[in-house]
Amino acid sequence: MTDATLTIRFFARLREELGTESLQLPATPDQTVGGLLAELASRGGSWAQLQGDQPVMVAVNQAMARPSTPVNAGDEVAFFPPVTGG
Amino acid sequence: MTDATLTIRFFARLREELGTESLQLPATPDQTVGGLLAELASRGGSWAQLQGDQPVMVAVNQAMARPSTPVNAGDEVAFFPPVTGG
Amino acid sequence: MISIQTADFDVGTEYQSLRASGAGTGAVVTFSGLVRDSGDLSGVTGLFLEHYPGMTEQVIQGLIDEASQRWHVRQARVIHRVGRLALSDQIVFVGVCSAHRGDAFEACAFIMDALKTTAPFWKKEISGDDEHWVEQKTSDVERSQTWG
Amino acid sequence: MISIQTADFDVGTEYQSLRASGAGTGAVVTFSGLVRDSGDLSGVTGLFLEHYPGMTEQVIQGLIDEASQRWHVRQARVIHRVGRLALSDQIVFVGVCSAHRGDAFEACAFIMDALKTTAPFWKKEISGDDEHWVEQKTSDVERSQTWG
Repeated sequence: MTDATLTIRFFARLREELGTESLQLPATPDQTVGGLLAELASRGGSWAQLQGDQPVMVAVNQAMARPSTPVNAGDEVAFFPPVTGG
Repeated sequence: MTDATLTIRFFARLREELGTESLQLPATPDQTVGGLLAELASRGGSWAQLQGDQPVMVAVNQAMARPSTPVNAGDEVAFFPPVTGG
Repeated sequence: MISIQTADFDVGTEYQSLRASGAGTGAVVTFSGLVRDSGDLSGVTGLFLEHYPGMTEQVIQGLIDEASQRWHVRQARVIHRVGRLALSDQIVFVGVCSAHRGDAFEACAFIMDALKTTAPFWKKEISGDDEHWVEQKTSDVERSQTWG
Repeated sequence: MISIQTADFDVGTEYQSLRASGAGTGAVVTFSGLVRDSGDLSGVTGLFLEHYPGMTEQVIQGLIDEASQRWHVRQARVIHRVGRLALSDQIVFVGVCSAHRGDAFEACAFIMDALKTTAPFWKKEISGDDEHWVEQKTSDVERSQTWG
């Protein structure tokens, strides 16, 4: 059996404002990036910004993803602001 | 009185094929780049190429010039093939 | 080759390594990005750079692969620093060598432009006691889109 | 600064000098041109480069001035070697620093493209006992014309 959890990671401004670098969540059937975002945003407080005005980028297993991207047990899902390197 | 001659210079393939790096010519009134080219080409032999098929570039006093550019006593006139540096 | 590192790098050494890529190399183009005194804040005294280890390297490798399909690229090198940087410090290096200068210029500019909008790095500007996460610039997004 | 010289140059040193142009510099782009093994001839073993002293420097200064009017250029450096060069030798260096990468890339590429079609240098390819004055390339003229 594979790992039945998801690893959620946050970077940069989101990491600081949520006070969270990573967390483990139980995987549920038919989950998507959009569903996961809504679930986390419903925690309220600074978590609400995940569905706020500022854009949030998502990567699943280190590849850029969309709200419709499926999320499966064992996946690593990362949320972060638009990138600003270079 | 200024120098009553012109200094003519040749570069690269022209210098080699004419066997001439530079020469002095008497300045004449109302001379132009085009007139000077015709005069030199009329020497025949390899000089004829100055009015041949291959393009010849001209600079007067180190600035690019055209056939109509006037040539005056004391001027430095250079003839050369299209440039190929870099 | 791709390096994400806290350590500084030496452009002369990187250039010599690109230059040594063989007798078919006619052009080497390098880009270096430095910490500038005015960004979103004025009087910037330093930066803090964070990245997503693993994903960053994959994204940059994808950009090098794409550049190598679009242009003649003999060798490409990307170095990006992370952590705390001071004013005028080197942040990023992109070097490309090719037979021809057009390919080297375009591949180098493409990798750099695309890195700025797709590689997971985040920059915090520090100005005295003030800290500020840099916002992505519309001009960077537009510039990246011109590559099609 | 412009140098026409028989001596070789060190790209690392030139880069450091551009980098030292002040805290407003955010981008340094360098181009280096090398003697490639195949030009008009194949199996090129060397080059001979001739120039028109005096005029060459004036033309290149004009290109730097034009680039500085069209883009934000904090400093520009051009080195071009003349005389006899061997395979893989460095021929030319163009380095530009600016606040922004777009300006540095474009000014550097413009100076190099325009140099190739307007600066009075002539190149003779050497391949064993064979010698051949290089013809100006239509692609270079077209590339130069794209700058308008």
